[in-house]
Amino acid sequence: MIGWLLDAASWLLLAFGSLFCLVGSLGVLRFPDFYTRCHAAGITDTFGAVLILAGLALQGGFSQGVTLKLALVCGFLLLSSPVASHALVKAAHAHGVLVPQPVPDRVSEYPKSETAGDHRSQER
Amino acid sequence: MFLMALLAIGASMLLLLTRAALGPTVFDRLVAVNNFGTNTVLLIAVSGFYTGRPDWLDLALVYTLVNFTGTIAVCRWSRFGHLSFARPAGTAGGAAQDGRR
Amino acid sequence: MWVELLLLVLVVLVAVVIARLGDLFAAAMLTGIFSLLCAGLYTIMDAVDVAFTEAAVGAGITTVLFLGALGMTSTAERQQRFRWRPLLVVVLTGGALMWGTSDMPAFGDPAAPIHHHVEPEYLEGAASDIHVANVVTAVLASYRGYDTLGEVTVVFTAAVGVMLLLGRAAGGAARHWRRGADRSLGVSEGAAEPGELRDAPMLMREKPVLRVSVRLLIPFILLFALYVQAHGDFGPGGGFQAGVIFAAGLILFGLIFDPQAVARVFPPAVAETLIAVGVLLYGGTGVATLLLGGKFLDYDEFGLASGQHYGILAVELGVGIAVAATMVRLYFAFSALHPEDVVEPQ
Amino acid sequence: MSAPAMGGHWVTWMIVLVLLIGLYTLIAHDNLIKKIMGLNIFQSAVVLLYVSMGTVTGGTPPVLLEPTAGVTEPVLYSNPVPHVLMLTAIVVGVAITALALAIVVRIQGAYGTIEEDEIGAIEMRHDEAQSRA
Repeated sequence: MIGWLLDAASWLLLAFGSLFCLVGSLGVLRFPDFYTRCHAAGITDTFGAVLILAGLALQGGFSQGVTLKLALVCGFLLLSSPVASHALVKAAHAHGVLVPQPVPDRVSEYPKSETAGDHRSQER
Repeated sequence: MFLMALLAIGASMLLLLTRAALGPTVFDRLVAVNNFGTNTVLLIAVSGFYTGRPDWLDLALVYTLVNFTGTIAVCRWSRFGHLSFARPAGTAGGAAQDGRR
Repeated sequence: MWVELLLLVLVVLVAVVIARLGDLFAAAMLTGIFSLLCAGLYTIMDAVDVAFTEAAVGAGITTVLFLGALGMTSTAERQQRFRWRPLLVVVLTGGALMWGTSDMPAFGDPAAPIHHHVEPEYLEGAASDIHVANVVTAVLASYRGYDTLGEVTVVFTAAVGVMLLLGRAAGGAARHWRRGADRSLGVSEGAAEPGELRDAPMLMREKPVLRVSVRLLIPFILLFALYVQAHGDFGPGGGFQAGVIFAAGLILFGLIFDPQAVARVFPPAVAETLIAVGVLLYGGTGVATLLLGGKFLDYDEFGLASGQHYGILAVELGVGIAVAATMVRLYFAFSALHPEDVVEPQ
Repeated sequence: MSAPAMGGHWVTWMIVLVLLIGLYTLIAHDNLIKKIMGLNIFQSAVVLLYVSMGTVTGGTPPVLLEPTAGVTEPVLYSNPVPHVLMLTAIVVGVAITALALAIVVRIQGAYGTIEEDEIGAIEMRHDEAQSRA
């Protein structure tokens, strides 16, 4: 019974983790400018990774150091990916990658051309 | 189930690769590359369970660390244009060009 | 099977993108992706040790080396026009390879001849003679110890070559290196001119987030490298991987702080010495077995019970030291750090 | 249809495709650093080929399992020999990449360019000037 519950929970976590990974990547591909893409990338780094690793931990049982290593991977990911994003955004900002202004309320109001490099040429 | 997770991760890799190929700025590519690394970590972790021997998580650990190193290296490079040592603010530049010696 | 297929398609796509990108900086970043994908494939194909090495080498060290070289040359590739003669050569090669490989045993066929020549001996011997669980380590350090000695020597030679080309002997060449003024980051004309930053160029070591988190990470990376070094007998790991991971930790330190900061804890001269020490430790183990009256690199001379363990330990340590020192020295060379640039902190 | 039904060689042929892309980059591009990237792709394809030959369907990585009680059937391991060869080849490959990049850096110092045809033109002019003198 308990084994069955653990299995179901881990499948659920894995499914949601995979879903979040897909959503995050879709955001990185489809969002209109650099900073929103960073935001989407954060979904994979946090929700996607943690849910998938948690699902695996339930599968691995609590033996043989598998769970410990999964926790280590999770910890390193949670430490390193925000720091990497931080460095990345700082570097981009220093190089003049700007947020398009003004930011529309609704997606439908976004300009049709949707790359970060383009917004400045539209201003001209 | 593991297979489904693997395929989902693979599909997200494909999406990220498209972004990395399209750009337009280097930083857009770098977001995609960094996220690609996270996805690879997850792929390795899941594939260990998929093949039935989940003792290779050391690998996923290495990926996390190395991916971080790579991202930091690219950030530093985009800052200074080289990997050499930087002068304090105001005297930006590297070691190589000013003929110290 | 489907996972392999998906990853292989991705590998092909990344290769095409790398080949077509005119911006070498972006292409260098994508080589990182390429190697991560390859490492994923190696894991799926059961080659965990290979994946381990590729992960440590490919995404970290290779990217750093390419970036270092790009900083000293230029990042823009001139527009490449299409050429039909190379394409013809490639198509002919491809045809020959496809024709040739169609006679090969199918992928994953357990009856393939490759699995019936020396492999069964190795698998049995690793358990009964060498008492090492990781057969790859057993073959690498014991059965084919000669090969590995050769490989370590090749790494040593390459390090010497790079030192001669970019080191002290290169003399004044360093002064003419470009400083990456033509950085093409793809940011369309905005606030920043190429090579000029919008805000004051704040150094990475002045950013608290980076400084603190990296200080937190680096001890773990170095410790992890030692774990990988020691764990090679029981699972994926060993000298090659551990050396690269150790070097990656130091390189991360150098990226956030300066190459000089690494040079203060690990001076170039020490790195140069350690490369030789590592190779000598490997060769010396072989000489020791000779002096004990056995054959070259026959570890049974160290005692029948656990002689193989001692031998593999010594040899792997030599590999680890040589590889780590080589990688750090290469990093110094490609960040234009010369031994005389090292200054003591005031 | 399962993937192996495609003749069993599809993995090899995909790897050959990667190898060919690397080869084309290596011989068709003028930029020396791009050439080295092509060389890297080529090398990875070779490693992939070797590793794919060592794979056994239903096999497990060649790290011996503890014998479990009650199981008498031998465990099927993948072939460790290609792994050993390729493990060292990767480290040697990065050393070769470093050496090649160092040579490219010196070429940049000597000629001011890393495009092969421009270097050729400079050499040609140099030779002509020497033969005139």
